[in-house]
Amino acid sequence: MSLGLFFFLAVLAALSALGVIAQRNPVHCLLALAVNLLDIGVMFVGLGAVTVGFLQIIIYVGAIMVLFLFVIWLLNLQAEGFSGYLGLKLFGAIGAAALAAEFATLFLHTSRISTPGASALTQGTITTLGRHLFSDYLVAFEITSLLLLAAVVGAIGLARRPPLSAGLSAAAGSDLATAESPRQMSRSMSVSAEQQTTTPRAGSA
Amino acid sequence: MTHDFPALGLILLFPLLGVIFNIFFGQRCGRRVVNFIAPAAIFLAFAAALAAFATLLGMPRGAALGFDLWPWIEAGRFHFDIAFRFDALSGVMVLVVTGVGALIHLYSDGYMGEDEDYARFFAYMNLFAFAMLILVLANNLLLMFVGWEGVGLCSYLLIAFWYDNAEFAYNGRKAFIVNRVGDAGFVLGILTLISALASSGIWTLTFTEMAKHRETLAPVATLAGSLLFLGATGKSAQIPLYVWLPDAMVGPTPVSALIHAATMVTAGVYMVARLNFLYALSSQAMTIVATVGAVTAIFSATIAIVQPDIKRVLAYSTISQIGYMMLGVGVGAFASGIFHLMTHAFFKSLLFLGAGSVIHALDGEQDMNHMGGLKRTMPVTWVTMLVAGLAISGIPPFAGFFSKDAILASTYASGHIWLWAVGVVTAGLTAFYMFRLLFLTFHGASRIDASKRGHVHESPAVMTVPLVILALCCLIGGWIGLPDGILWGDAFGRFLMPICPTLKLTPAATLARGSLSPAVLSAIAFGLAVSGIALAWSFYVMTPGLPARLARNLSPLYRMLLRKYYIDEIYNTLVSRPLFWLSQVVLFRGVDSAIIDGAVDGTGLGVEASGEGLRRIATGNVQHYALAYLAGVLAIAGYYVYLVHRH
Amino acid sequence: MTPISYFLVLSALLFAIGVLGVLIRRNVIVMLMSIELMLNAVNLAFIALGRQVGSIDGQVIVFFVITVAAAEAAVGLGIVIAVFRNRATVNADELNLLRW
Amino acid sequence: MLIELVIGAIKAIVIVLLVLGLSGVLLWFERKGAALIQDRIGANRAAVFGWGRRLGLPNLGLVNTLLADPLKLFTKEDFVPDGADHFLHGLAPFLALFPILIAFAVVPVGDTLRVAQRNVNLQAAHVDVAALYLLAVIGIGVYGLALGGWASNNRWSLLGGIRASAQMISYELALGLAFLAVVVTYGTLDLQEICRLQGGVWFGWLPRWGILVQPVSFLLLLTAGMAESKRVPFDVPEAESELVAGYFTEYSGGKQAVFMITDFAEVVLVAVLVTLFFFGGWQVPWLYADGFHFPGPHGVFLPLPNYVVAILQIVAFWLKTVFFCCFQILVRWTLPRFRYDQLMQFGWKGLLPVGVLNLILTAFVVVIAGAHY
Repeated sequence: MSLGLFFFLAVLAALSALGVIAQRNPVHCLLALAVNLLDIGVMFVGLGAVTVGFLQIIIYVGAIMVLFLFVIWLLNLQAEGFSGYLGLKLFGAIGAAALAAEFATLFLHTSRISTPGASALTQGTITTLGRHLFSDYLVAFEITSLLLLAAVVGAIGLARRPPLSAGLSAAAGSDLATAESPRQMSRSMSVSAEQQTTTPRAGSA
Repeated sequence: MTHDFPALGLILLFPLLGVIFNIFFGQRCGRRVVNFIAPAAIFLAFAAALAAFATLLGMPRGAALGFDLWPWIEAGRFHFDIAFRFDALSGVMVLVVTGVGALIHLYSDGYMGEDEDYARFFAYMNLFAFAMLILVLANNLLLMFVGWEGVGLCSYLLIAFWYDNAEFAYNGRKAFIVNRVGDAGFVLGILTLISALASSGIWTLTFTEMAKHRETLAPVATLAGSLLFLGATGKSAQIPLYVWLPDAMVGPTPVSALIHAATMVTAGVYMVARLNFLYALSSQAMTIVATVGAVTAIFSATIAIVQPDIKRVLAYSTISQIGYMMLGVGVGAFASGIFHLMTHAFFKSLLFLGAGSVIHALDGEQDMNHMGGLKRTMPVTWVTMLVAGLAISGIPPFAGFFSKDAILASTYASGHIWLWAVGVVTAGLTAFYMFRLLFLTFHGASRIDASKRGHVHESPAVMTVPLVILALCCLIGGWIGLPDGILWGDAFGRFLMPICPTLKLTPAATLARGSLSPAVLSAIAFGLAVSGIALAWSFYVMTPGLPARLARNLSPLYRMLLRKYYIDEIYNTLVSRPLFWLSQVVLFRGVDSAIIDGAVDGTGLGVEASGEGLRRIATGNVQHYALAYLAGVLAIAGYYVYLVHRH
Repeated sequence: MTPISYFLVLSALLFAIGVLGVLIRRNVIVMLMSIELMLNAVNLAFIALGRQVGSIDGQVIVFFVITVAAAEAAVGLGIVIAVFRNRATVNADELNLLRW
Repeated sequence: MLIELVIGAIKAIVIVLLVLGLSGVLLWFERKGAALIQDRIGANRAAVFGWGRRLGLPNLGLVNTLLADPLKLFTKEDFVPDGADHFLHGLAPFLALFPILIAFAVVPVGDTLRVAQRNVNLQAAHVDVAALYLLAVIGIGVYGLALGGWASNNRWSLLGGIRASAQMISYELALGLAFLAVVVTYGTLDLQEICRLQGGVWFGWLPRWGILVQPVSFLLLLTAGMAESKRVPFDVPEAESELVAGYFTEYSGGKQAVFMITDFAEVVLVAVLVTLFFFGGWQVPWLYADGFHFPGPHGVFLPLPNYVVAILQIVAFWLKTVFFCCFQILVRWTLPRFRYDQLMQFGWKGLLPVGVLNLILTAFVVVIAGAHY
């Protein structure tokens, strides 16, 4: 990958990453993240990992991000303010900066990384990838399938709407803010979720 | 030398099957089945033992039968098997245990058959037989210890058999605790032997193997012998640990006969005889054994003189007789000790069973002051007990004469003149208190309570048959060990000689041997015994008022004897009270409450307090946790940055 | 050609931005996004280092990371929905039931 | 180096223009086709100063659809609703169109063409995992619709956007399975290679087109592709009777035109994929690199120069593509719309299991046969 292309992609990646954490509206954050992931996927392709690059785009951008989008809509998330603990932000910023600095120092000064190695460019054709995946990493691969199955079951179990129980109508009118127990709250939530229509309130609102 | 003989397993198997049956099916199958199964198990074991014994007799002297069941412990280089050895010594013991045991089981059918908990009783009895057989058949010290503990457990269980009586349960605990003291010594003895042997690269406790390493054992012989003998004093009720045995008489009378007279309490004697190679290495240990035995013999005989309770008299008599056995093995006459063990098993179990018969007839009455004149109503019991009394008193040709005489002769021959004197006096005392017992019970006027007088009766056949058989044994059982030179001489001693040879202890023995001939020695003992009987006759038959007068005139002495030299009180004051005090004040209030509880509570309080303080960190905000996490990552990464920059 | 260390530095930068996002954003979903950002940065490092040492293993690992990220996102979002249903909020600093 | 760039740019521009042009033509075809099926004349009024009528030509409505409509659309007010997200509202149509257009970058429209000692691959970009690339860009296509629907600040729009994204994600699975079956069959992800493999004949006369070995996959791809393009009977995201116009309810003027072009570009993309995977792509029956080899007992051979072969291939490719575009439009006016739950059931419980079974069967056969296509 040429240096110019790298810097273009790198700046784009950094900007979009900052966009993820700096924008008020979650949808905008998500868009920035999608851009970032695409950008990194392109970088993978540029680094020779063509298959993984496209997989990254298909899975991350095409599936996971859409899932996020769904959830944002489902929860009708609005733009949020940046209130909260100032100390946390301060320490977070300092810590993150220190982390970046430390990692950058490590990467730049560790001789085995920073010096261009022998770099036998066995590039990632899908054949070699598949060959490794289904021989050396076969067990891990199979376990991954189990993990995905478990994740599917778990996600369905978690997000499943609890069955509407009797005596719901009593709780239906109660305000969420005055609900005392989480269970009570969940009851009124599940009702009001029925009633409310998801309406986007964009950043200008 | 050792011949494989798997049928040895049968000797153990039958009682074990009896235990299993009685525990799991006994109460369900009913009395008749249990009353048949339990003695049958022991009779079968006796038959197997007889077969083994016959095989042994057919083999050359000193041979042994062996049976390796399976490996037991394999720890490092240590290797113990569940393995059994049937030689002359253990053969005699097995025959005594199973033979006398079988008769007592049979007797128990009559004595205990009507008890509510018959299945439990017979399960315990069979279990006792099983444990005792393991004890005597074991071919190594560790397996022997298993049996040793097993019989201790059964003893405890059977003493406290009627556990709903608080005093009985207390006496059971007493027996158990006193035995623990002795067993601690036994364990220490075993460990001493192990450490001595292992440091020389000998990784076994098998008797025959140990016997080959005398030079290794010699340095620790005194220590190990004394410690093991401490265990024997506990199990065999010798000074200072005899105190549990008289109290153990609260158990059912067959138990007293089997465990606390015939078999278990003689385990210490058997152990000393079994380890004769060890004791032979240390004259100090031998002296301790002999002295303790002699002192115990005369000490408990004096107590027995005045006790009113028929079973207590027999209990002290047992202690005294075991003292004789200890004296015998202590002076190196192992065969004589075992011989006396065997004859004692006959006459003492007979005495107990007879006493049981009397108690049974008198509906639980044990005080001899409320007996008398029973010889007409209970002729079989009277005759058989008379035989036993003659035997224990050492009247020829009854069994006790030969065995007691052999011990006294050996003692005299070994040069312990004082011990011999003690033994002879004890023989006189024995004759006195034994005939006191007989006269008070069977002769004179009846002092039986009016309420019980009506149904005094001779016991049923199932109880009298064992009495008769045992009486026959008392009569002729001693003839296998006649003094040298008469008929076949000391066949028993010759039979046992390869296993436990008689020791020639001191040069003084040769000096002493010349002074008095064996015949004279026998005559002295016999004379004392006869005079004891005569004294008893004059005291309790001719002039029944004399003892009471004497008691009044010699009140302090009488009371001291009646109160058993205040030993229980002394123990109470010297041992129990300080122990209780130590436990209550120092250990409980001081150590447990203050230190241990304090540490535990303090730990809890400390954790609680620190948690109270630290929980402020748990804000519940995941970002705070993440920040802490980041700090950790920063530290680790920082360390690597430091490493990178140092190079 | 771009030196590998440039990619790694970019990766470090993206990772730090992801960390920052997790630390300063109150919205749980945005925090999850920031985690994806971090995973992504790690992926970049894997690919770059795999190229550096001429090994396919980096790509295989990234393959697994992507899979795990998918599972994590599914479960994470399921939890967010369940929490929202009970608490009517996705603000991290309001979800402090585990507070002392 | 530079010449390569120039050639690449030319190829890219040409194919994009071709697609856009074809989209316009399809708009006309759709209108006239609808009229045909509904037994009416259709667009027939607009004319450029009446020239055509003066020349006695029948008014085919070409002016209406190709000139007047775009002109109208691109001159209308660009209306953004109150409360809408201006940035995303403006971005969304192009976010929708862009991935579809770049998908054509890997479509081979012909074999190599020799121009001035240079072999020109008639494919804008040669990517050896082109099938993955296609899946990736189709997946990105969701964002335009979803964000457009969300950014409009309109409930119909949002519902349309949600429906669109849910539908696309659902049918992407069936699409991917159809792709996989094809990929397993041919043993490559390279579209050019897939086309080449479909050259030649079986039994001496039967062209080796993929439809003969993967009929199930063909049906899957066609169905799922039509669902991906959100056309009738899968047009629930823009169901006018339910949601006004779905995600582009609040769009007007040029931005709506872009959405429409996207729609037709997707139709073209589906047609292209079907052509590539199952109907030989640019293959002309019995045409080889050196000319025609007709089947038959005497094996007539008609030698042709390279450029003629290339032109024939390009023409054949586009003819096939247009055929499948027309087929899709005919389907549109033939079938009624699915209900939303039927749509989801059809996708998850119909196409997906069939696709999985087909893939397993294909893999099985490939392993048994021990060889690729």
